[in-house]
Amino acid sequence: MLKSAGTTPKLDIEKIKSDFPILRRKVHGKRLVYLDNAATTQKPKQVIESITKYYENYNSNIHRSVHKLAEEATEAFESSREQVSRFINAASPKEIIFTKNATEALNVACRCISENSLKKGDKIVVTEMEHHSNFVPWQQISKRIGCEFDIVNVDEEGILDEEDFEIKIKNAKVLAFTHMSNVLGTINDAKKLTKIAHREGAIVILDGAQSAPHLPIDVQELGCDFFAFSSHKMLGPTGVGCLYGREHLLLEAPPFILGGDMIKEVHREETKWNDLPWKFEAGTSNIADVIGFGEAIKYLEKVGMERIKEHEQAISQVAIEELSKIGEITLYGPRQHYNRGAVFSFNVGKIHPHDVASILDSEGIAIRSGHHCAQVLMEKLGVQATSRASFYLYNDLDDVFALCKGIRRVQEVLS
Amino acid sequence: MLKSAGTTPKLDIEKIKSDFPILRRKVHGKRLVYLDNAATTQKPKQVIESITKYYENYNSNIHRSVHKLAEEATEAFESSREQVSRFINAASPKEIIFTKNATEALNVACRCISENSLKKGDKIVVTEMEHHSNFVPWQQISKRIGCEFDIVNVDEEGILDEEDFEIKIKNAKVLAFTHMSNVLGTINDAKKLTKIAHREGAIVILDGAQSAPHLPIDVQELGCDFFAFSSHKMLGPTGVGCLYGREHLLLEAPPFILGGDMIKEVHREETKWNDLPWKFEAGTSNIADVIGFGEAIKYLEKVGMERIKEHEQAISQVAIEELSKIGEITLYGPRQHYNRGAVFSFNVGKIHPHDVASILDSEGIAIRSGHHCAQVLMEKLGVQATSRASFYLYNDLDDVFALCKGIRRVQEVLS
Amino acid sequence: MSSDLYKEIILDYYKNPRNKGSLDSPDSSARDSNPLCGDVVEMQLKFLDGKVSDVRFNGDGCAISQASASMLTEMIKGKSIEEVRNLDKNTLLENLGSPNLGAVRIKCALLSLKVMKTALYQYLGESLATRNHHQEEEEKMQTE
Amino acid sequence: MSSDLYKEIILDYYKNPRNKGSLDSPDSSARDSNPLCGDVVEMQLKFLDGKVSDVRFNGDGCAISQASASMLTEMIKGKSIEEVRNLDKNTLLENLGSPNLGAVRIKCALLSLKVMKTALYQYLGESLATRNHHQEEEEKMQTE
Ligand SMILES: Cc1ncc(COP(=O)(O)O)c(C=O)c1O
Ligand SMILES: Cc1ncc(COP(=O)(O)O)c(C=O)c1O
Repeated sequence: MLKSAGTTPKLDIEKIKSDFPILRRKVHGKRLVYLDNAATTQKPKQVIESITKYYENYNSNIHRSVHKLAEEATEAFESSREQVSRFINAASPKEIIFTKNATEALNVACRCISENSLKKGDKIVVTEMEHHSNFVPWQQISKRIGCEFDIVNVDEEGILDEEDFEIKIKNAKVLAFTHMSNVLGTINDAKKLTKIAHREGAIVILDGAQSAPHLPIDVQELGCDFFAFSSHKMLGPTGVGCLYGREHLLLEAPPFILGGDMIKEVHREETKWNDLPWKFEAGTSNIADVIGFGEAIKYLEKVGMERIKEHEQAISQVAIEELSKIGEITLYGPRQHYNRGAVFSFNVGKIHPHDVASILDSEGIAIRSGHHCAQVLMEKLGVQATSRASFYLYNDLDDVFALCKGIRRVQEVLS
Repeated sequence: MLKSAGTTPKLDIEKIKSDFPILRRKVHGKRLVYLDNAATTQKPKQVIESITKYYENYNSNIHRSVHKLAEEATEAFESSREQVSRFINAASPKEIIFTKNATEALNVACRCISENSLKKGDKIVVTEMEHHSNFVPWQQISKRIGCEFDIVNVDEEGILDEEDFEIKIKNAKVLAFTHMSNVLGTINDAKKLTKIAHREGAIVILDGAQSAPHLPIDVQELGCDFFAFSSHKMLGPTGVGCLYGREHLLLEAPPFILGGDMIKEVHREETKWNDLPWKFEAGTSNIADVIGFGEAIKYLEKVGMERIKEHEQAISQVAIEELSKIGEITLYGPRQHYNRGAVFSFNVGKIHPHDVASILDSEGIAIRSGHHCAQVLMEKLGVQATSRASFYLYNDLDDVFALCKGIRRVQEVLS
Repeated sequence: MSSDLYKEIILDYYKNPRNKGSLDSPDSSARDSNPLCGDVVEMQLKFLDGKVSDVRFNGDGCAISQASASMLTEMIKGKSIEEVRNLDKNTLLENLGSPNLGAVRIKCALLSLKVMKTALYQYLGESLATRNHHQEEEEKMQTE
Repeated sequence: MSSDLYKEIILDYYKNPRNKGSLDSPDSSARDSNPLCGDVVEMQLKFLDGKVSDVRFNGDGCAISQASASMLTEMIKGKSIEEVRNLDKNTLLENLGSPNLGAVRIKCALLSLKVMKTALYQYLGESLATRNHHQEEEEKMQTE
């Protein structure tokens, strides 16, 4: 089937598919072709079972209790943290903070920086391809503090305009950008951009919600100061996100949510915060799902992130070819299959994306339509919405062909 | 077995026990006697299965997609919201905001009030029996804004000092208090206190983390302005909390976390927030666990909250009797079994609570030891820590007897 | 045909919209959008002798929202204000031939109804009533 | 005996603590607490000829933390600074007879070691080393 682009052996897709119970489901009597992975991914049975196993065998609150269940739960919970820490190569598990999703992670990062390091007139830089979760917090804090808020352009092909970046990054205090666009599939050269930003003295926040699921990540190599991502977009359960932050930045920062577990001592008049990472984890954590997230990462590591990346590049190559053959289609994002994610936004003539998605749905094909939480980018592309098909490790070329056939069917029905 | 205190038929404990897979587990070769319910409760198979069913059949991101899976997930998610809304008798599902735990819910409430309604010199009132999650946010916002921060006393028996309350509530702008103490089991007369506070013009935040699992709740009848609680303490999964807030207060308030889904429109310079309740639900929600929480509430409703309350009162009556018979035991909290929760904090002579918990654990009995996130109360009680046994619907008198026998064993080992 | 949602009737109204355009001097008009998918619908109404004497819609969006708007114009033209006021979502959905649109697409179908009612209540000067009605309508849609 | 954690040896040191109390003029002393359970341990050290010539502990807390502190005083008394410096947690845990205390209780057992090392490094004037060491030590405990 798929020819591997590199030298690593290709994925055993049939084996992988068989790990995902939902892929056996029929939708409207058709085989489910799930191409909404940029929104959320499906879960392998290993992850689902780890949650069941937790609730059936050792469900307990963590950290503070000394009984057996609590001990087992605490161990599993903290070993998920180590798993995550290794997965992105953080310097220490202390730098791994569990949140409820990538959005909360980005908000925590924004608070960390804004409370201690930002003042009126400072410059915050983002890009036109940001997800609302990495755009609105910076836009609003800029308003509140009175910062300059600059937005780096993307070009025709959906690639970051480097010249514009070089100009806007000058004297910036904060650079927040996405590692990979959830609309265009564009992968930004995070290491290079971070280096330039650091030269200007900026703190760098990398939105890894779309990259962590699809690329090998090494935060120390990338050099970013914060890195945010979500479990549910990488085979893990909903309800868990993660913020990596450099230890000294997290140490200096005020906590985000206040309450149980994030304190060391509470007195009538004052409170002492807990050590890292718990200072940022107030209240009862999402224990079951953090454990499930650890299991998801184990699964990804077993398959191999390098291989997943190559698999998706191979899919991209064919997808670009095949989609381009369809008449009246407008395809957004980079035209080269290498160094882009397998996320394809498109429009079919004047047909509304919701109609595209609905008719594809009736063929069993799940894609997304809308603004994809990237309205600033939509404005730039000059559209209200797009259709978006996004692939993952359990997709194959048959899914690409099914998509193309489905789009032709849409054209038939609506023209 | 249990004689029911009221007229409603008693619980079928054997049937209930059989719904909780973990109760079949052995700990150190002994039957698990789980008495750490105030920390987190166990989950019935109905809840666990609802999560598995979600991931195996209709896992999808919600609200924005038009495909079949998304539709099913959105429907299930929003119908959980209605379930919760009915459970506490909110005026509308719009007033139900899903958070990650009760702690986040209380922080959101604190933000709602503080950003719009608090200024220097205003008075915030809490009580000595608050959990850190309903204490630290108010303490810190008082410091930040320069509010007066008053703490209502509890008396010898762990009951709120009404005279002190009457004095301190005068001219207060905010009253935040717990419906039921997680240490003492004290149930506060929330309706009465709320009425007095409202007379003074205060906004009332009720911490329902311990009451929602154990008592029938009607927020309109109670009259509070905000009510916070946690799924994991009432048979539901970890990772979900809930904030009820009066619609007009939520409408006026700024959002808490910014990003995807909580916006209506994003432009380069400004952003329009989404309608309630989504304005407060940024990023991908904990879809699976919100659905699981709905299932937990269905389970509780089927058993009946009135019956659960009576069951626990019957346990309390025997527990107070039996525990009091043990030599050298100090029992905290109200001595009457009615109108108190089945939460018992105690100390055994000079034996450290951790030793009590560890030795009980070796007998298969899971209790908690420590300050229970209530250090201000510990200070008042004049102790560093207590042991705490807390009961729920699947516990019975055998568990009370096992606990007492275990405590005697602790005394043997350590004296 | 494979796509259950896209009944012949919807396709017909989508491809050959009736009453699309604008009126010279409408007595009332309203416009709203569906934030989730960007559908836009505008409605213009003219009244005579307690009846809707003329109506036009304009808009941009998915087949369902546009077909629904077009069909709605036909449903109300010539009807008494009382009748139009009592027109409910089920009638519209049944006319569209899609009573079970699902939680998401139903918003597309009902946008035109919401806009038309806004224009109507505006004409009647019942601004408060409109607001309440709106809220109810939205709630119903959301909890569908 | 049913409680595996509470070996005879721990119970013995708990019930009959050795070297509990304080020294007249210690060369160094330190105190720390375990925020999770409120255990408090204080250690006082005296040095002579490159050796720990005397040591006392004081404290309040669970049997394990107090037994561990008492036993530790015996383990280091008369030992060279080098030996004491190299003393690691495994040796202490083995001596306690509880190599598998579990993630939570292990903090109780190791509190005394942390306090003793703090006092030692303080005496040696290695404040930075102490800090680094501390961090490592804490991390090890947490990730146990
Ligand atoms: C690039 C990007 N950033 C942030 C997010 C927000 O992630 P979440 O919804 O899990 O908070 C998403 C996903 O929607 C995304 O694609
Ligand atoms: C009275 C009370 N309030 C608040 C909380 C906080 O709940 P959570 O840990 O779920 O945020 C708890 C539970 O620990 C509690 O007992």
